[in-house]
Amino acid sequence: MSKIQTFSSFVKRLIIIIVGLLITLTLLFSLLAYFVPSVKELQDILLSSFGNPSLMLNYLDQKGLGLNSLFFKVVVFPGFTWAALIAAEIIWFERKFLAKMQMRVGPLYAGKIAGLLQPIADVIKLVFKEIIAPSSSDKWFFLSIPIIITSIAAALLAVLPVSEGWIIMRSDVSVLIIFALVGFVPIAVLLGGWASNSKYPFIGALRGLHQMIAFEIPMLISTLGVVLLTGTLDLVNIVYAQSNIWFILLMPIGAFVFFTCMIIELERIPFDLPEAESEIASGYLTEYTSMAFGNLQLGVYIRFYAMAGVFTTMFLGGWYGPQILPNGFEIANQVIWFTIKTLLVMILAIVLRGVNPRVRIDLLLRMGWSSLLILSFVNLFLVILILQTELSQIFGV
Amino acid sequence: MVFIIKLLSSIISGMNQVFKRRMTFRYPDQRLFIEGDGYKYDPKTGIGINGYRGRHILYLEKCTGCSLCVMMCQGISQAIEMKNLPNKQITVNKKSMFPQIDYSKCVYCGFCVDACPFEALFETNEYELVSYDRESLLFTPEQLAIPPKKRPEPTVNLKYGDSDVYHG
Amino acid sequence: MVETSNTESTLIEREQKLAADLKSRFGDVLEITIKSKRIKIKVKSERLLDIANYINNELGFDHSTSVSGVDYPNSKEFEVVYHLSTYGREDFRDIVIAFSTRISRDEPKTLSLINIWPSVEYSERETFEMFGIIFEGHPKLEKLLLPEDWNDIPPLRKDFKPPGR
Amino acid sequence: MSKLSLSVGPQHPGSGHMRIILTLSGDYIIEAIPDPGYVHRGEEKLAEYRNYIQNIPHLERPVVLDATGAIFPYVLAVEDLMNIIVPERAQFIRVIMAELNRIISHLYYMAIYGIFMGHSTMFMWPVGDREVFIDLANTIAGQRVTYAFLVPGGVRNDMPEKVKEQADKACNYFEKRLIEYEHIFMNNPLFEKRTKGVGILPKQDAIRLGVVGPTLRASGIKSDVRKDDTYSIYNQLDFEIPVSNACDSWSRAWIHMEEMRQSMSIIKQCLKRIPTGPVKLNLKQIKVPPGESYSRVEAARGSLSYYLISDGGKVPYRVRIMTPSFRNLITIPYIMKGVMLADMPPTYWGIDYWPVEADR
Repeated sequence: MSKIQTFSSFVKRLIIIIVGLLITLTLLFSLLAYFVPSVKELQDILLSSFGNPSLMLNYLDQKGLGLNSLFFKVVVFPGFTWAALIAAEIIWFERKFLAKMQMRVGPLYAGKIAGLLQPIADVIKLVFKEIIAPSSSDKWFFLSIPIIITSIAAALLAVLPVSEGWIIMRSDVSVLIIFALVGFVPIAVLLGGWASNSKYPFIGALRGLHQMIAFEIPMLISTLGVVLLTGTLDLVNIVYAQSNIWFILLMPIGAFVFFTCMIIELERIPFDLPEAESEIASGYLTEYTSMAFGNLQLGVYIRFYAMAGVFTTMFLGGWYGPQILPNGFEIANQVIWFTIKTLLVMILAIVLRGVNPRVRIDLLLRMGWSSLLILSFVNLFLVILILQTELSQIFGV
Repeated sequence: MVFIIKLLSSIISGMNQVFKRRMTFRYPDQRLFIEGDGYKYDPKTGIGINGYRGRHILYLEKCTGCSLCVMMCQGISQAIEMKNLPNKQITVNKKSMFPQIDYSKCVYCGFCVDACPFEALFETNEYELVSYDRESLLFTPEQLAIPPKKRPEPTVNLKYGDSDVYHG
Repeated sequence: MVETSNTESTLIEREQKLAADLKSRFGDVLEITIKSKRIKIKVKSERLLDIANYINNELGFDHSTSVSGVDYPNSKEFEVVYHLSTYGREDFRDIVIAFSTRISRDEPKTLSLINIWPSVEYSERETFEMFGIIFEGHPKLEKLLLPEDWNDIPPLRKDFKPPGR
Repeated sequence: MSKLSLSVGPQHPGSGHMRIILTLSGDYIIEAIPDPGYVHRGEEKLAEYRNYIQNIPHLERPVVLDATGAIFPYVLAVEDLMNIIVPERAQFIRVIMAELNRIISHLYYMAIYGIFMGHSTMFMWPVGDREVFIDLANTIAGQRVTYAFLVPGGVRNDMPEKVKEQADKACNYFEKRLIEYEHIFMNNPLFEKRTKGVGILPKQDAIRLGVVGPTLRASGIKSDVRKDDTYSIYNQLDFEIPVSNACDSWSRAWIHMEEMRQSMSIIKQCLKRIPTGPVKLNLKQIKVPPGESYSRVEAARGSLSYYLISDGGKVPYRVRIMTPSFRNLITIPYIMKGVMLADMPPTYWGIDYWPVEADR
């Protein structure tokens, strides 16, 4: 086989592989169809419903894979694909937005309009790179970290109420579930830093641990404010409680504390000490290459979307919003409002990234343990004040 | 409280920049316009004439082959050597020796132009000298004699808006 | 003997006063030439330290800008030149004293003035590795810029020919 | 507390081509030993084998960001030895180019300071605005960064007419930008928290160690070679020297910002008062009589001085270059003591240390 010299020969090789795969699979599949009955039945459905897709849909319904089945919710709509798509486009938007703020152009050539397909181009590039686990590192732990971090991020989506109907798992302790999952991430970061067994990732991992442990407490107390106000731990009920007033108006301090802690949890620029390039050469991510690194980035950005979603459900009134679409589409209207608010929260975090330098670890911890903690207690006091006096009737909570 | 005010002021100044025009221009489609036609030197008054110092241009009929430019460049980057062009018969240049410039070494300081007493060697504002191998960067006297072709059309230069700068 | 350069003789009465003051104190060992804003003092090497102390404390030249070695192979000598300037004294800020001593070329040894002017630490180390002049009393006289495995003679000496010359 | 020896190597994102050997206890630096020399080229030896004109391109190379500042003292030293007076217009053009170069170098300083703090916008803005002044220098000197524009006897070519209004536009634009820099960077609360009171160099240490440039003026000593040891036409121009007694990294950055404002006002003054006339003496042949001369100039990073000895021949006998970064190198062990590892890059870059210039 000739060596790949130019880009065109690479694309040619790619197409040959894909076409080859398709042909072999269809051959194999049609062979299979003659022996396995259910597959044969599926093949008839395929041939007969070639005309109208509705036949296919209700076949899937029978099989439990239909539009409102759990499989569809987990895999497609409010679940992983939807979050991965948003995460990919947020990466594109962040690079384009920061570029515009910095007088430059940002991604341009991938995808005809303004580099829209840049994230997909990155994924393709990463997929073809070689995964290198350093020889001195503990190989299996090292390679399991990206999977762990991405799965934690995806698990967070389970309890996120995108709209009234569209929620994967409605449980009455969903706030606890979220904080249980968020608690896993520092352990995975430490494992990652420790497994790559080299000086800089280890310092990065220790810093990550310090940072994340220090900021769960103010975050918990600010959510305590919300839970006290609504009396439930179920995110959907919290959203119902905000039908006539959003909690951000009731407790701005709690929202500010939660937003800051969220950015610290996600290690965004003002607080991205674990991967501070100029000091410790991108901390615990240093040793990861190709799809391991790609997976980690995907996990980071899905967690970013999930935490922004939690912030909107708790403080910005989830899916409530004026009716834009004609009244036949309430559910779609709710989904649109939820997504707009989440994207706004993410854009604010991106603006903060463009505007601030990095904070030093002791300033971060001092700020966390002293100012944020006190602010969250003040917020708690205000919430109790609202509850006990007749203010709660006024706000209709 | 001062912390919040200062943070807001830096956010506002960051957001202002989002609505201004970009500084970068897309090089292969747009090219930077440089006016004038390069740096020249007038040996009589000993003063150079302002211009961009890019690729050299050699007027073969004026060059006497005195290799003063070679001696000057010897101490800087040894980029110029003399080359014999047998088919070129110039009255002033009996041995028909002409300078050839190796642009993988040249630092574009323009002292060879200052050293030439016969106004045979000037510089043009041609700056696009890229090649895949070093040999093609060695410009023979004939190549140096060809004046650079006009720059393809979409040329941009620095323009000043009221509070932003862009290449338009 | 004080020679003054011919052109701006009117401008330099400050320098002349300084030179006269130095002459009166260390008359015999000094040889001073003056230019506007520049004084060159050649010193015989044995009274080096107390002249340097005098310049630093009384005249107020509190830091050294550079230490340079100069190689004179035909007269078999090295010259070590300390350039001194001042921040403390506003009126002398534009004067630079070049304080130089001559040492023999075969065994180049001189006293390090690091205790008087700490700012000469790296300059002296550089002059040591470039010329081979040993500064006695320098706490850490090692190579500064040259690579560790430099086994040739000190490069800035005149008899070191760079490759290709 | 166990000691960890960490070498911030020649190829580390937090330092240039120079190594600093740090001994840490926990996160605090106890001792920092600089180890320069990775990009030493032996400029002083090269200068002894080239004549006075051929020396100009390569003597500019180490101080690549401030090429006019690098070659200005060399040209002054040669003219001092040859006892020639440069025409008035050439002096003005030299000062304009020197001040332009100061702004270009300070902008690069602010950019790298920003990226060392993790502030990517503060990297892009100065680098973008630097293009404005590089374009201005390009119209004057014909080259973007390394100009080889100053020669013994004057300046190589005259300044075209359109530079006047282009410079006015550039300066008006840039004054507005400096205010934006202050909002997003200098007065950014997180930046202040990280740099105020970090990397302290007290006043007596600054004098004792012979520090130069903005680092000296940030430690409370109002000394600038343009005012103290005036050369060229700086005595005819009026400008102040920013000083701050805070002695910390923040004030070093603040001094760079103020100096950019002063440089712009100098450029405006020069453009208003520039006379007409020749820009270069017609020296057929550079003949330097034997003798020695020491000249210094306030380059962008501090006082840069040349000690030139000539024995009357075509090539200089000895050229001693003393660059500001080499003079500031001695402060690294002092200001890094007690600083945290995370603050090592800003303090290292605060003294505007350029490894190529220090190694020569």
